[in-house]
Amino acid sequence: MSGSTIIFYLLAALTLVSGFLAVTSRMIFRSAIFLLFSLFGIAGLYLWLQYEFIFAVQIVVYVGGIAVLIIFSIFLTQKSGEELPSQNRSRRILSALAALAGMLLILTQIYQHNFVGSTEKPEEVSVARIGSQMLDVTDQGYALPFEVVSMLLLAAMIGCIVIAMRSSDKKQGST
Amino acid sequence: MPNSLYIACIPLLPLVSFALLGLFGTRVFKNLSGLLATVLLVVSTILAIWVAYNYFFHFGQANGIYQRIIAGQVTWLRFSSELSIDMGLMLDPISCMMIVVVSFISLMVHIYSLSYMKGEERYPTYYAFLSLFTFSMLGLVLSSNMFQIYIFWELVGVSSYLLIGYYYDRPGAVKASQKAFIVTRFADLGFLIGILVLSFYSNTLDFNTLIERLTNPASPGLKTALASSFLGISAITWGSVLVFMGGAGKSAMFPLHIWLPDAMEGPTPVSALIHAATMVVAGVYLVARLFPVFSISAPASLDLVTFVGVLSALLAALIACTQTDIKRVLAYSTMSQIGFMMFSLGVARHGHEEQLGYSASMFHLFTHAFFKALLFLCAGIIIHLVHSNEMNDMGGIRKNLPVTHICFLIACLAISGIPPFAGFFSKEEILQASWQRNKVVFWIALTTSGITAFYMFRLYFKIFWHKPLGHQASHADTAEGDTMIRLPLVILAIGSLLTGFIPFGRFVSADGTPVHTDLNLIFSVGPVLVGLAGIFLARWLYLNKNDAPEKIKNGTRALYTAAYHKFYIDEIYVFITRRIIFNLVGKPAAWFDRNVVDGLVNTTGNTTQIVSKKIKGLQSGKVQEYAIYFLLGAGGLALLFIYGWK
Amino acid sequence: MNDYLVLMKSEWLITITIFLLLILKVRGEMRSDRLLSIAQVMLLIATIVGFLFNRYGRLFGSMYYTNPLIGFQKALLTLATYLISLLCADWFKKTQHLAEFFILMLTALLGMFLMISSGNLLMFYLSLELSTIPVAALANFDLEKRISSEAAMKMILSSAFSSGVLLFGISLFYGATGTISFSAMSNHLSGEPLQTLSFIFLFTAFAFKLSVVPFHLWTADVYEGSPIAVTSFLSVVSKSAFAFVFLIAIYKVFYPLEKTWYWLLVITSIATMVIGNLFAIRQQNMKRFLAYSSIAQVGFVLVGASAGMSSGTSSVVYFMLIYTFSNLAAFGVVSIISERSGKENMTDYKGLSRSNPFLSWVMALALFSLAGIPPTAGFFGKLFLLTAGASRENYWFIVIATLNMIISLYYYLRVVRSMFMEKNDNPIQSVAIERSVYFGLILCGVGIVVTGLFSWLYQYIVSLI
Amino acid sequence: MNLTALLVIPLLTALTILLLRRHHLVKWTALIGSIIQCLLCFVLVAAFRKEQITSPSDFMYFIQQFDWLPAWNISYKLGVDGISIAMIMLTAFVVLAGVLVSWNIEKMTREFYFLLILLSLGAHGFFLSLDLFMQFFFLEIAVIPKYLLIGIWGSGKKEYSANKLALMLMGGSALVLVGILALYFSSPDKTFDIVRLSEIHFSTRTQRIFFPFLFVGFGIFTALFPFHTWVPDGHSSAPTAGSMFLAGISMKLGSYGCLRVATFLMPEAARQYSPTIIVLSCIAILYGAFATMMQKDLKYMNAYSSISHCGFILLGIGMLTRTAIIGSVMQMVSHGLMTALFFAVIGMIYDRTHTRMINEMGGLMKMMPMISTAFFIAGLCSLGLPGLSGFAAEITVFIGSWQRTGLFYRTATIIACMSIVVTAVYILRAISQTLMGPLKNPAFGNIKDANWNERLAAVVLIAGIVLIGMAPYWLSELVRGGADIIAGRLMSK
Amino acid sequence: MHPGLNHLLFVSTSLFFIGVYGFFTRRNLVTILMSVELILNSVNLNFIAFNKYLWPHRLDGAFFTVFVIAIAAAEAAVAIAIIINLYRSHQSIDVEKAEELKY
Repeated sequence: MSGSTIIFYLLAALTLVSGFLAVTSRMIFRSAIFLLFSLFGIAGLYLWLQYEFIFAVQIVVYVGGIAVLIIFSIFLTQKSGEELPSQNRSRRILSALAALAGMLLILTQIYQHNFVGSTEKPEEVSVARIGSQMLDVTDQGYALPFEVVSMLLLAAMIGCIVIAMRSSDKKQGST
Repeated sequence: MPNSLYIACIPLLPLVSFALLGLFGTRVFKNLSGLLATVLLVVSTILAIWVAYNYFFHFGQANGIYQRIIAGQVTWLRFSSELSIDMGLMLDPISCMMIVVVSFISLMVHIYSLSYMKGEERYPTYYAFLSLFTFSMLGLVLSSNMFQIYIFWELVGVSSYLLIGYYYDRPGAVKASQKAFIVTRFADLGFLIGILVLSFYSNTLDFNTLIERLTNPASPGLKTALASSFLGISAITWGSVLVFMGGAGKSAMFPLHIWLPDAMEGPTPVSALIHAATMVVAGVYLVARLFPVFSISAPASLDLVTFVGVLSALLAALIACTQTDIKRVLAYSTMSQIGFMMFSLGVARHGHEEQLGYSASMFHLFTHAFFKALLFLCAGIIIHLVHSNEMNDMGGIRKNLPVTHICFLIACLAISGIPPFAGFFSKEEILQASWQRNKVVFWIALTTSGITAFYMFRLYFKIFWHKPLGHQASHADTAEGDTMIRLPLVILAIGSLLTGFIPFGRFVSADGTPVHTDLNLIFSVGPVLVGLAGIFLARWLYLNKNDAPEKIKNGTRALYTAAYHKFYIDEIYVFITRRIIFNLVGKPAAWFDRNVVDGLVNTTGNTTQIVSKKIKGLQSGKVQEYAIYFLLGAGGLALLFIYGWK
Repeated sequence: MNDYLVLMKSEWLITITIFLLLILKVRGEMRSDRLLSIAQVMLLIATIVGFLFNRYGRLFGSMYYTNPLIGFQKALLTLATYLISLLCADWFKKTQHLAEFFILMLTALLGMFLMISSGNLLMFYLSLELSTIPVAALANFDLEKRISSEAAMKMILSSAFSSGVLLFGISLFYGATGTISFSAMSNHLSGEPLQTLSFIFLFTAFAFKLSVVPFHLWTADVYEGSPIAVTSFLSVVSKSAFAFVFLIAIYKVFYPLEKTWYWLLVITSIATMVIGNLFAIRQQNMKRFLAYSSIAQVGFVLVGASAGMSSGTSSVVYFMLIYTFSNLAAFGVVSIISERSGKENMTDYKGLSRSNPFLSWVMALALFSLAGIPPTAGFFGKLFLLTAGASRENYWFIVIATLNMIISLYYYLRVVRSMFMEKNDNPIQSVAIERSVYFGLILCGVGIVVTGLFSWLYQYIVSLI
Repeated sequence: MNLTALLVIPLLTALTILLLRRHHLVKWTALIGSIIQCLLCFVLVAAFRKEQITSPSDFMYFIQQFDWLPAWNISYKLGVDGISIAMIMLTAFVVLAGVLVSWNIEKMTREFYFLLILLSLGAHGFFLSLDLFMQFFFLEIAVIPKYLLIGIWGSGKKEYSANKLALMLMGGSALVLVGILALYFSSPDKTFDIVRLSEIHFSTRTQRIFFPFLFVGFGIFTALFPFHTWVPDGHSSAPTAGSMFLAGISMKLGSYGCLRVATFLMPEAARQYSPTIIVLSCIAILYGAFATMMQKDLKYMNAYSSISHCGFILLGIGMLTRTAIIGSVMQMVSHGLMTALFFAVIGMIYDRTHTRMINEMGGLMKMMPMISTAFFIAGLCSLGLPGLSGFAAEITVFIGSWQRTGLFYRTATIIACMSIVVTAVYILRAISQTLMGPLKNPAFGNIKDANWNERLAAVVLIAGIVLIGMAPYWLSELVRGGADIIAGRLMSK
Repeated sequence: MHPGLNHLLFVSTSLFFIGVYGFFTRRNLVTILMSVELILNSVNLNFIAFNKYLWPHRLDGAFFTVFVIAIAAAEAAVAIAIIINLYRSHQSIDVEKAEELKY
């Protein structure tokens, strides 16, 4: 068993276990931390697969951005230390069964499938290459998606501003 | 041969008067309505007599045989190249005889009504309906086509309905009119199906062709008709019997007679015209019209005719003895007399030797029209005087109504078959014909004619003698009115006296050849004696008030009660209609429709609603459940398509 | 370079509008009705331009492609948005965030444009999100209403879940075929189980957006809670766009899986019609009612879509056009009534024909069109869907569809009945109708009547295919 | 003769009505429009007769065709034969009478007349069109106005009735639609054209499966048992003109469809299903009649009697013989006129007495002889009195039915014949209880007879009834050509 | 055994369903959002794995991942804004408290 194998299993275990804890923990803050670990685990897997750029993006956007956002919102909406109310048992069992069944179905299909990869020469994964492809408009270029995402981020920003920053002069509360 | 236009005018003139009076009667003509109708009818009558005269004496015969002549024909409705309803005018001995009778009696009634109905609110309407009836009846007798006769048959029925219900605000009249129509309609159902049967095998509706095809043993139609049978009876017999059913309904034969007594709710002149002289004999006429088919191809049906005729004659006579409403007595007597005509037809057969019954029947029809119309018109006068139909309210009014009295007596003698009055001759022939063919029929007929004499004179004595005039009318009263009323009486009385001497058999017979009717004096003795016996019995019982009738009544309690209640036939009908048709068919049908059929429709709707309510939980408002359904849906579809859909 | 201008003209116009509004907003103090009219004018221009100069073309290395039909569809979407901007004027004038609203709505519209033009799964996914996330934000624009935020929450969570499933499906496709480009992918499709599985995952995303049972559950809640302009947008524009993409997907990309998608369509279409109808029957809230009715309508769309390329596309596009007019007219009336009287319940509509005959007749017309009653265009729309569906000669399917038409007629008539036949002690007062709303309603009404009777429109669509 | 004119007139009338504001203008427009339409129909008959002489054996006359939706092979195709001309005449008459009868409508007059004329447009279009799609279009056009007419201007439990009617009729047309689509896709060149379709022999299987769709679908319009329950409720709740239209024309749409589409295009299946049709129509005839007997409401009575009478139509179609088909068409016309008259009269009575319950009336003849006469005529026509149209039609059906030999068919015919007695029972009962007898309610003592408009309406319808009744020849000859072709196709294979 | 594609797919699938399970069972909206993030991450892992092991000749998978991450950020931002707004009106971010819209 090589070192790389061990690292893989460790990373996989980290991802899955902390992911599982993230969705089951009764303490919301802990949940968030487990999520962070899980995201780290994923990032680690990217690195293990030698996709350094993706690893970087994962760390920056997820760990640096989303997780912080989540934690921030937890602070906004929750008194820390409070236990989360638990879902009723039948729902939990049903959900677990549904999830397991789904997993079984997909895994069966995946394992039964005979994946045939390409035999062409692998493309090198360098940041420079990714960068130039990102802004290219030719066959391998991703300029359009890039613009789409930027529009989306703009829209999301505007939306967030309107929704979250409700003008303070209005009376708060429900109608 | 006269121009067919003239012949067509005979029925069309009354139609014109109907149209004029119907559309403008109440506005324009008002009291002149009667006059208008009468004048037009006079023309019609003259034409009818003229045509009949010409037919019998000039153009009717070919080689000594009276022919069926089609004087004109228009296609009215075509079904297929063969089958069509053609409105035509057919002249033959019986139709010529009938147009005379109908137009003449109708004219009498028209004249009589001029003053009798004066002052009635719906005077124009009355004449309009009367004209409609006259038109229909004339059309009926002139029909050249099976369906044409059916059409006029129905029209006659409806005009009878309208006239019976003339006093529409009297519940009794309304009921009676309804009953008359429905009962005859029921009979017409048979007639209609009979037409369908006969026309199917003969593939024609034209009388001439139909009779030709259904009597000629070589024709393919007759062969199939004889060969195909239902319930063991050949199709042609079925057809004939069903047609006869129609005739029996209109002619008030047992058991379809129940409408006739009730029909007396109509104005009395109407009863005279429709329910005594003309319409009710349409059934006899119908059988006579199809006589060759009946007798040659379906002799069994003639036996039925005989049976029904005899039974009706006897039953009606018995019932008549017990009734106290004078119009009802007359109605039953009509029924009885038509029974005579019917069985007389029934005992006849096509062919030279045996067709006496046919001529006799027609003869009786002819004479009966006169004296029965006369009786009714007299009854009308009597009723006007007494303001009641009840025999018991009358008595001793011969002084008040001298003319009526004489006329009534003449008519009674005629109907009783006392020579030399008209009834004697025709009834004599009938008895002779039945004697020749069937002794049982003869004996029953003889008895019945005795009973006839009895109840007629019972009527006569109770009205004109019996007891002094009651408080209803004083001696000075006379309701005989003006000449317009008396004139028809006198004319009809003369008719009742003289028509018997017409050598009827010479003109009217089944196959067109003259029938020799020797008046067999020896044979006549019996019937006349029986008639006289009846008269004397009536005189003994009713000339003066005594308690003999009561005794007899008590002595024959059961028979009397049964006869008094018309042998409970009405009750049976009521039972069938109310209990069975209404309660067991109509109500369940209506219920079934509202509850089951409609219920099913509503249930479909309600079920949808209920299901909709039941599944509302699917949309629980919980977004996580939505996601669960989402995943299950996706997974389910995936499973289905991966594993289940090879 | 010219290609980029002409082929993407609709996108450009919308983008320009977005930025114009953004700039105006940032510069401040412009009155909202001025903003609204600017938006309306821009949309009108975009609509008109959208119908012109449509031709074939590919850009960005086949990530973007367009053809006359796609151009036409974009124009229709713009038209629908334009109509919304007219019809919901009452609500727009009340909101403080008009510019933001339009920015988000137009962004979503832009997303839809890109989506129907997308040439690979990445573009498809991105533009799908572009057309969804802003709408989720929009759903919350009735900031004071509890149900508005609930609706937004339900929408964003559901769509996040749905896009998770979609992404999983895409990733499996990618794994199985090695490409995300549509044109390349269809060569690799062989109907292996994994492909079926991933196709079904992909299908759920469409199903979710189109509110196909059982992926429809968010629809009614979101429709009811959102501002009416958003509801209209979701139920008309979004649905129309997704239906169109769906057609492209199944006919052009997943054609090799025809047997799968045909039966998938049959099953889900029946489920959709039945469930949509059964739920619609018992609704009281007009928006919710229209939500279910639009679910049921989607069932019919699927009937048409099951036909296959030519008749399927033409009948669905045609139907969506008619549906746009009809549904927007209905929503327009609901919007006016709800803004002016605050009433959204069907029972409140009793006796409406007395106080507001014009609105009632427009509503009736719209509902008849939705129910497929001639001479309204809905009749033709629905009939062509059914005819197209019947071309497979799978008649029991058509029988079920027609039976569902009857159920749907029942509940549409329910509204008509309360407007015209029932009495009300406390009827809705006569409401004043703004000019733009009036214009919008007339436009819809004319659309409802004319689109069907004049056949050239349908012929035109056919000619585009 | 340009058949489009027959569609343009109602369309123009309807649009004009929509633009007018003043009530009396609306009424007069409607009246003038329907009179023009009526006159146009006479012109059509004249032109048809002339055309028939020059080319006696054509299938359709005055054919007009434009492409409408080439993508689906849908064309605007009009054409007439005797049968459709008869139906068009009927429509024109009934609509004219309906416009006259509704003269006193106060509530939403404009909308009322608009819908009424729209209905007539639908009916005319249905009878004129030779393209199944177009026919279906017009068939459906005629449904919703009925719903609104009943629901808005009706009485009683109108909402329920209107709903039921609309749903059941739409159900019927849904079935029709499936049948039409099946025909379309089974035809080799994918056509909706009736003329083209009639030249095609569909496979036995197709016919067997889809004939019921078409027949039952159209049958629902014609009150085919057991799909008739919309009839009593719908008719009784509708306003007078609505009932007239429903019973007079709308039910004929169905029977015409049964004949022209179902039976004609799928002759083999028609032969196969003939016994079923006959059984159902016999049930309708007798059962309808018996149910009628028990009704207490005049409108219900007439509605049930319509079920019974329409049974004759279906019986005639089911018997498949030429004469029966002629009879069936004649019955369509006759029943249309007669029942319209009946409903008109019932409406007039209701306007005056404010009741439709038979047992609450009595002796009305004294107060309103004119209306009573119309009532009498309608009743007598209903029970098949010779001289009025009902007789000729029923007799033709009977004769035609009798031409089918075999015990089963014979029995069916006899059963159908039996209804003439039952009909007499309930008609006479109604007449006697409402018009005759002593005046029951003194409040009715001072009601007035018919107005000019009512009188005119009655006269129009009575004229039709009497005309056909007196001279049925022209009607039977008018439809003979069309019936010949249909029957020929039924007999051919 | 050296970990290969199947191992990675196992990890991603498991993570996906862990996320799904969380989505189904958590009541707190923020935690539901966290589950969504897990789901998206699992998908990203799929893309990368496929790209690496099967289709290394092009970077489609990697790019997809990048864009998904970006979308996830935007989605999370909007979701959190909505959640905050919901919190304002409901005083809670329990999903079961926001069930007014139903049936």
